[in-house]
Amino acid sequence: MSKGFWDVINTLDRRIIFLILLVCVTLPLLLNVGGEIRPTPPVRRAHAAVASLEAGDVMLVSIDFDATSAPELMPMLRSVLRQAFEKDVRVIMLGHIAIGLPLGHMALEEVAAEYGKEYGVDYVDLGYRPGYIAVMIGMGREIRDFFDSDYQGLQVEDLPVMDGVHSYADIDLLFGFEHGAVIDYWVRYAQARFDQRMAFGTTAVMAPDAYPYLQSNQIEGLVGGLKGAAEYETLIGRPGLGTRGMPAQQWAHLLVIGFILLGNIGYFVTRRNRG
Amino acid sequence: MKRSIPLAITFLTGVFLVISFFVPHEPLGALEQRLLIWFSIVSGFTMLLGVDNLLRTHIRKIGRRNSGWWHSGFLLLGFAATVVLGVLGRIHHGSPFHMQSPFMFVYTYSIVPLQGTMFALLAFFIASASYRAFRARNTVATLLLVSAVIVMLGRIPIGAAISEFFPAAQEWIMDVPQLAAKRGIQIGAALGAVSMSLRIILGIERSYLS
Amino acid sequence: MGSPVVTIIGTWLAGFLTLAILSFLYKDNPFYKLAEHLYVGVSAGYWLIYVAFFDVEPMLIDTFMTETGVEKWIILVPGLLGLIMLSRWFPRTAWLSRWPIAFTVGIGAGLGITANLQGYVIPQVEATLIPMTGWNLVTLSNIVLVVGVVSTLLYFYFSKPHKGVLGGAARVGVVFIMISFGASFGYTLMARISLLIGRLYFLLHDLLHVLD
Amino acid sequence: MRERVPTPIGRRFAPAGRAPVHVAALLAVLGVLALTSGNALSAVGERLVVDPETGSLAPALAGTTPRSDEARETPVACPMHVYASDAPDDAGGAIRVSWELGTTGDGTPGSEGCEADVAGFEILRFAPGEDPVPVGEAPATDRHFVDASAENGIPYQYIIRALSSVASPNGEPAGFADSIASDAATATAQWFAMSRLNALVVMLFVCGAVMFYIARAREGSDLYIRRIPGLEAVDDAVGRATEMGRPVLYVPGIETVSEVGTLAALTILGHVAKKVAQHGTPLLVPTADPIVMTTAQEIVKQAYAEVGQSDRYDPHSVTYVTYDQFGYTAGVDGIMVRERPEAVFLLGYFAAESLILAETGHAIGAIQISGTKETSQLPFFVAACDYTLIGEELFAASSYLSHEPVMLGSLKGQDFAKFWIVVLIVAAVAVGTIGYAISPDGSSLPARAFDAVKTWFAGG
Repeated sequence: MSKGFWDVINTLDRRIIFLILLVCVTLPLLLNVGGEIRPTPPVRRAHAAVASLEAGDVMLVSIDFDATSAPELMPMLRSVLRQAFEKDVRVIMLGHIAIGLPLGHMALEEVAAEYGKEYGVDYVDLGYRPGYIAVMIGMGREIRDFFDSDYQGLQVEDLPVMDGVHSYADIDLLFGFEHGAVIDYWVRYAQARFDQRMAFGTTAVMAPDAYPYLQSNQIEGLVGGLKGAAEYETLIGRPGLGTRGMPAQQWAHLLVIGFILLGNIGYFVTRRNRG
Repeated sequence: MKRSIPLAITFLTGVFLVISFFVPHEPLGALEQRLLIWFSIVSGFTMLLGVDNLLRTHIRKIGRRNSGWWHSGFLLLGFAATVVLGVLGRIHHGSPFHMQSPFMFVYTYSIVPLQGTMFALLAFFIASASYRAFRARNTVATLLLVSAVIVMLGRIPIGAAISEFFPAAQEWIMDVPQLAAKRGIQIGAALGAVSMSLRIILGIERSYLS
Repeated sequence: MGSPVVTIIGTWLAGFLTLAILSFLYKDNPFYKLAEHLYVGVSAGYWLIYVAFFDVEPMLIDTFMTETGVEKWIILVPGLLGLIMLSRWFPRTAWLSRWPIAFTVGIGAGLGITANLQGYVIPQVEATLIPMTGWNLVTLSNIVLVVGVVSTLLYFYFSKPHKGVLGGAARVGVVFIMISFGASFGYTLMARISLLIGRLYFLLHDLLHVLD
Repeated sequence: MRERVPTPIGRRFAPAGRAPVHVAALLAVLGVLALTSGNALSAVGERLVVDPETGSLAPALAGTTPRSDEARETPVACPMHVYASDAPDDAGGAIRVSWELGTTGDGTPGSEGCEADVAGFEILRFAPGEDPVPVGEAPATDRHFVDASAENGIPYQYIIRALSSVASPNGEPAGFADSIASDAATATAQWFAMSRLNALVVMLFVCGAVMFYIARAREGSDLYIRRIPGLEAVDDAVGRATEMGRPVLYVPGIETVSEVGTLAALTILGHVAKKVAQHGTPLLVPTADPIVMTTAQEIVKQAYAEVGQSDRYDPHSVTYVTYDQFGYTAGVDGIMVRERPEAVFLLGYFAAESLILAETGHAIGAIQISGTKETSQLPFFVAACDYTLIGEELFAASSYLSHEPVMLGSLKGQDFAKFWIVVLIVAAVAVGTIGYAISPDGSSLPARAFDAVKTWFAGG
């Protein structure tokens, strides 16, 4: 190959990379090809944490993401809710990112309807209160100090699902869905101070940050990214969006690896030619 | 006066927050929570200053007929429509975020796609950045490159199909060296943060009101 | 909300905004500029509403209305601090705003001490205290882990020249840091592609109906 | 996940899942005391309690809801020992109640069979001279309950009522058994949270070291600080922007000032603003948080004043964009492609937008200096920026840039703390390894010393 070719490769316009990537992700989506999914231990542990709950136990679900992370977190949120409602676990939803709570609410209503659950009796959406650190610390004393009403203004006292639920002591598991630093605050405040049992679904980016918590047993399980969602879907036996996106992932990964290799070959060829 | 009062406020706020952390006895125990609520309220008022600044900037652009000034017009329009719909949602449905509130139209059909798409730009940028940055220029750069490629391969099924090495190596790298460096960085950064916080509380670091 | 017409109009609006933002990848253009300005305006309004109804209203106004006794008056202190912040609107009194600024900085600094020690230093040090038992792969990994934590920490040693033992340790630290960054980068790729899949799914499924 | 070395004393206490180790130990001691004192009698099938005054069995309690007659036909046979103690580390108002299912009784099933019968527990409380009233419920798997409705200073006693899982025709639990009353416990407020003793010690150590070296630096002792390339480049970057007649863009992250990374960004802004003011280079500081905006305005204005350039200060240089993470990113990207800054600073708290900003900055050919403590974003800054301040370097930056001995002293203090943390880790791991080599069961002295250190860090 000529030296000119590699010079072009080395200074490739990034818009060409963009275009090829776009094609590489779109095609498998349109063709809908499948593949095998093997659950990894962190996802198994998260699944086991929910599986350890019994009917009537309380699971707190925290929506700490917004639309930006919905593609990764919504599939796993649905799976976790399905698993919980299947076991007749009481679900209390709240969130520290108000802008994302409606997404959580949509998933909650959707899955609750699948299992014929009743609002206020089997599940509740407490909504959002500002100042997540204050809320997290305050919930160790009394949830009603911050959430005296639910997202639509119904008094919490009138909702049977909240009977006997006052603080972390009454919450059997916290399952947070995280796309940012809120997970650190959950661990720092609810776990470190009140020893709350917790598991998390995070974006793939946040997952490495949460690994230390998993390793130090501060959290019980971790579902990371669309891949984790696909694994969770496999564990509960309900394939969804997570499973469907995996082939496109695979193509895109191979493409990026290919580009890295190409870039390095170009780098070495031109360096050798220059002597 | 103009300097010592703010320094004293910072000092007292910081010191009481720390004391409140260790002393559960009232009135100190609940102080942390109280101060954080206060912080939220002060932030709320300050939001008015921010919005005022934004609106002024764009009204000025329109007034001066800067190039593309009409974009600023759309900005003001979007702002006004959102605020009006939010207030309507609060009045008619109790909350702007109620599922029936007109505010949710703005949320569902502009905030969600705009957020999601801005974020999705990252798919492209991560490809271009890795193409450009991951060149084996020296030992250190090579390490970066090799660990990135192993993890990328280990994350997808075809990596496992090529060799069981890739998923296993991916797990190991994430669990051991990745975790170790992250931990080292975090402990160091935490010490730095404590030290800086202390300098601020003691008034040594005071560029914010010098 | 809810009627089919609204859904169709909304979906097309969302589709337009999605494509306008994506067009930035080619280059800056009037469509991106329009979407960008709309986004800034709408989201600024959004957060104003949010702070007003989820922050000031419940925490300040509701507390003042419902509390009795001394609590009712204490809550006016942050209200007053907030009002003092607004003194920036008047040049003669603008200096007063340093009081609430000093308060907010004090909060950050106070939390910075306890949260970092209890949240990072103590648990992370604790998790690194691992006895090496038996000669096997787990032990090897644990040795690598401890060496990695220690050498990375020493890389940040500022007050001695990085020569000799410290220099060696710091170089090992750099190796760990680079492996870590590469791994995080590679690991993140999947998440970023997921986001693109999410948007493409919207375009192909919700907008164009070419996906089932 | 690789296997983990078994932790001798886990962070968690197995059965209840949440009790700190010292509470468990306390309960164990109390349990032994209770058993040996001969009070471990219980009421079986009948609502009998031990009279708190006399210790004798008292007949059914007055004031509680009478149950249907079926109750006595299908009794739950669960002798229970109940312990109540003040909940630790709080402002009072809470008492921790725990109980065990006994294995003895007058011919009644043992604990396992007993547990199978229990549908749940009801927690009853009484103050001296009062009738027991229910204060809460607990599921059948729980063995403890925190009564958060206690008033400080009142000696409360508790009775645990086990409810049968066999339902009566009217749907009520068909039977129940009450425990004997616990010893009295009083809710008190603590002046010190013992579980945070480790945090206090570490805080005193770190802050003490920092303050000590600051004091030493004040006395004028000479301090060496290693080069931090990213900070050496600050002047060059501003200089290049000045030469090209293009602005400097300073992005202080997306968080508010309660995040300590933002405070670091703001302190560095002071130094950058001074340089910019000296050169007369235009400065753009778009912010995502209004408090950051007001603080940054003060800092920039002050920087211009300090170098005698107050008249050059442009009040429009520090602006608010929007609090929305990606709205802000879209806005800053717009500023980048239209204002074409020559130098871009990305310092403070960043989340996913880090790479969008850094790649756009790269595309416009700006020299970029970034820094954050967020380990998840550092790889992107390292890949796309010219210089990156990693973690602690960000916090060291303002000290480094100021060149003031006092500030540099605090860096020395951090190093001192870091050194001893390293020594501690290495020493503890060595001692633990030796200890477990001598005695794999952890009974040797070094192994126990290691466990003690680890437990102390775990807050036990």
